[in-house]
Amino acid sequence: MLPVCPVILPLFTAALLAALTKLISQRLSQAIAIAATVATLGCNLWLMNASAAAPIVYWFGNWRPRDGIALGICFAVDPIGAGLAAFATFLTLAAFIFSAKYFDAVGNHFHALLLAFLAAMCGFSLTGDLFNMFVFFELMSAAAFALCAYKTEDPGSLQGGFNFAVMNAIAAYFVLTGIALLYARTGALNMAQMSRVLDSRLPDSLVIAGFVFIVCGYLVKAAVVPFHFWLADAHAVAPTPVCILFSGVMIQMGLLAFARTYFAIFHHSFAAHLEALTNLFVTAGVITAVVGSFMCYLQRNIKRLLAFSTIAHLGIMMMGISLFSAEGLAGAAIYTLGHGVVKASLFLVAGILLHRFKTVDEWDLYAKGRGHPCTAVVYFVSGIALAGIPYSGLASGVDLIHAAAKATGFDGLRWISMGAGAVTSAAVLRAGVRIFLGWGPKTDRGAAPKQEESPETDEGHSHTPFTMFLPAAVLAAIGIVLGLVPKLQVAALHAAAQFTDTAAYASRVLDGRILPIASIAHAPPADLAGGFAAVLIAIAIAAAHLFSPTIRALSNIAIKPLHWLHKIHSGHIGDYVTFLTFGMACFGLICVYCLQ
Amino acid sequence: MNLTVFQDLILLFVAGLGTAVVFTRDPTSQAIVISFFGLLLGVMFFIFQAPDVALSQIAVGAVALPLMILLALARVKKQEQEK
Amino acid sequence: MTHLPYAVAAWLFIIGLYGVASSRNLIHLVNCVGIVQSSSYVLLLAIGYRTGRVAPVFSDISPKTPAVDPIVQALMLTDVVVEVTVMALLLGLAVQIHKRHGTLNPDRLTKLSG
Amino acid sequence: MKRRARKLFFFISAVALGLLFALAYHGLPAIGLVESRYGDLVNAITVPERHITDAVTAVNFDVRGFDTLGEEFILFTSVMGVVLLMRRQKDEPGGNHEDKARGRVIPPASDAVRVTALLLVAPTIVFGLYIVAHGQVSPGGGFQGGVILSTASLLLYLCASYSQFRRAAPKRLIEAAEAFGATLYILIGAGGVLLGGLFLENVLPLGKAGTLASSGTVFFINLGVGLEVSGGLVLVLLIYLEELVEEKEQ
Repeated sequence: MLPVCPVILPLFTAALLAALTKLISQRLSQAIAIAATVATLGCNLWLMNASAAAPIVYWFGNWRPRDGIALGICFAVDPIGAGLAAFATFLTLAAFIFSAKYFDAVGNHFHALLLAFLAAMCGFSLTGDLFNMFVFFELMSAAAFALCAYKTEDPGSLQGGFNFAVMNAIAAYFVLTGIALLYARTGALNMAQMSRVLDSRLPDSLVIAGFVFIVCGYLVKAAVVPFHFWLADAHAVAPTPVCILFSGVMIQMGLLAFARTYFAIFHHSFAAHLEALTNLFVTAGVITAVVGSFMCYLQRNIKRLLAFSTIAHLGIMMMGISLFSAEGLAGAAIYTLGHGVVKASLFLVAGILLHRFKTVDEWDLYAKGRGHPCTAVVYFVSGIALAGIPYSGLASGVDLIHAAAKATGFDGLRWISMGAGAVTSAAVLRAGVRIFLGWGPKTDRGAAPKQEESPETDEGHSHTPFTMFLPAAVLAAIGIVLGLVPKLQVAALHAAAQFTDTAAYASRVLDGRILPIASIAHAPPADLAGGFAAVLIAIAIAAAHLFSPTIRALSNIAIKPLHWLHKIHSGHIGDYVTFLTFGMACFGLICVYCLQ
Repeated sequence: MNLTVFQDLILLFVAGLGTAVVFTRDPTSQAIVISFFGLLLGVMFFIFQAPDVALSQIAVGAVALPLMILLALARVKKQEQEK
Repeated sequence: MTHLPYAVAAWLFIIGLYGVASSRNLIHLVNCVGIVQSSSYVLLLAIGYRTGRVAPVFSDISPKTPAVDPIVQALMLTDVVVEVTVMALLLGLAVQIHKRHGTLNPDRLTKLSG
Repeated sequence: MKRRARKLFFFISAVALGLLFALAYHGLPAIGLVESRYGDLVNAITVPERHITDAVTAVNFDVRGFDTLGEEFILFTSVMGVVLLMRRQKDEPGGNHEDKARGRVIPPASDAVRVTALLLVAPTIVFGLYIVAHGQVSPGGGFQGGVILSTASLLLYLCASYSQFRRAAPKRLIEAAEAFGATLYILIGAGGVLLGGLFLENVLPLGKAGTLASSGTVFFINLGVGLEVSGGLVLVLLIYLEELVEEKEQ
């Protein structure tokens, strides 16, 4: 029963809250929601622990496989999937606590929707069936669309929600097309069974196209360039508690799905062309990191700045996964945790500022944060952690990614990830210095136009409720010391070894047998010099920007040629869909060319 | 008529009507075209031996969906008048 | 014409995308998303169909009669429900956008550039 | 991008995407020749093992019942989303229109339409219920029947006024009914666990094939889904109608 709890417990509570919406007070509804979230968190942690040796397989309706044909739908729980589900639950808990006093009139519907969102994320990361994954993808989207456009009085919010909804709806049809193509070849929907059928012959264009359709669909969710346009719109306008889920874990779900489909289905079938695939997807990761950092630095709306920094860091995770090794995957997993808590904490600080001053514009907030040392400390701690300071979760993850990159011959990735970390951190620090210290010039030339953000609460408040500050502080604290957790890297390596072993997964799901897994269980040494260097670079960039007019002028000239990059983020849904079509076709044709 | 020919014909109709939906730029007439498109899809499902899907497609695609579109348009129109 | 249904599916997908990319009206745009969706119906239907077999309903015929694939039909049913829900949400968003922006033309929505 | 540029860029991309589709379909067997052992296996076992004479229903509500659970909650969540999106903001005029609409009975349609609609209400409801209940026997089931049932409420709207419609279909009650329909699925699934099986296991005794009671839990799941779908759709239509009709009633 336990493997299904992370899905049905929140769903049941959501339905219950919706049924009782007018009968119970908001406080009670919130208490119920938080209780359900805590229980779900417990289930997920238990699952993560219990599946350490081998995946836990749960066949719904007791429809077990017959003659190697999977009849029913199964959950195949492994530590990485369960871990991400647990992390999603944890962030949902933070969102609930933060929103307790945040919205002046948060309806019970908000709680129910957030719970449905949580259930979808859990189901998405635990399932072993490709179509079932699509179903949870859609459930996640349906909840996310509504949550994103929650502030219906805000025009930007509606437009962001609309762009997000259209892009994700089309992405879902990409996935469905891919599933249909693979079903035509394999006659299966269970991922383990698919991999067995595909192993028996070399991949032809049908299988490759199926792979590309599914993967590109998930990469839209993961906001990899050129599918990333919706993200900044959606994150900049969604209510803060929702932002931390979007940025901290929802898009990482897209990456998990990418890794899951690759390792559970295609790993053996594509083995001969691994190098070409790695090249392609690592390149996508690099481009994502570079574009994300660049755009991040140009923003003056803090939420939008954070959204682009999420894209940059997502590129780093993408690189880790695209190395298609256990080490890289383990690194991406830890990076996800480290980035998630830090980014959530930053978004919560942005929410606190919005609550207090009714704006998240860097220039308008100039020096307004002077009297708020506690908030400032949380903000700067998170900002420095974002650069990957040693012993933070990001550093711990990025060390593994570097080790994996070195083993595969991608030494250069080290500089890309360091640079992306430093630039995004510098952007965050620059804004922080202006807001909390009031140093440097008040405005820049050549920055992004101002974007109005309507306040989420009725009027500016004179104090910040403790329930808003607490989650931000806790998350920042976790972020800065996550790397100190003993054996974190070893556990992640072990989990990743399990995740990447296609044969063992199939055997466990279809035959119920546990195969031994070859695990590399030694963590790489911590890269202290690299971590501190990234932080110093970040501080140097921010300082140079704020205190040296010459450098400001020079950098303005330097980025002029890249103005078009800024311009294509137009907010126009037609442009976005055109880029989506372009990206899909490019990925597809390159894949078919490389793999045949 | 041969069944395969019939199937091919209805597929071509579906493609044609789908194109018509896209090129009908006025949403109100588009809702009507969509209603026919939904109905045609339903008929196609019947011919391709999928009665369950046909039933729900006709109920959803030919009735519920166009209705929703028309209602949305009516609301938009009303909002326009209020301005 | 052995591959016609697949061609129709591809055509609907691309023409639907074209409609979305070139639309001047958000409600028209949402309807085009529906066309992209219907492409997946056609593809699934074609994959589940077996020449010469009957519908998978055995109330009046012997359960041993060869029938077409019921799995994809179940997937299509899910797909139909998903379509109506996504469309309901998108239309709702479009109506609200009109209320707040006063226009349905995506060219005039300039709130989020940069 | 400018419109022309976008169209050109899209055209190039679309040609490439078309090429990808062509490459994909190159490997597909001709229509009618795709093979699936999975589908054949399900066709073979649905009558002997589940006494369900409609294999699609067997897949939807038994073999792959968990998908349907998710799907039902997609509907549920979207309806909740529409409620949330369309809610009236504090800064909007109008406020509580239930009071405004009350007592004003202005028919929106001509007498002939109203009488026809009235005559159709009962048969529609009966037909909808029939489809909901016979999912395991013949084409149909909770989804199809639910949609048909929701159209009955529309007929009711045609033959009465909005205020009568609202009274016949009070929003709060429908919301509760819809949520109840959604929970029913989970409760039935959990019932499988209580009776010693796995989640969603069909633990009830099977009856004679071809009858209503033939297939254990499938019948009850269908009822829940029917309730959820019809409730959800009526709710969506009500919300879309809300502001429109207010004007007419005044």
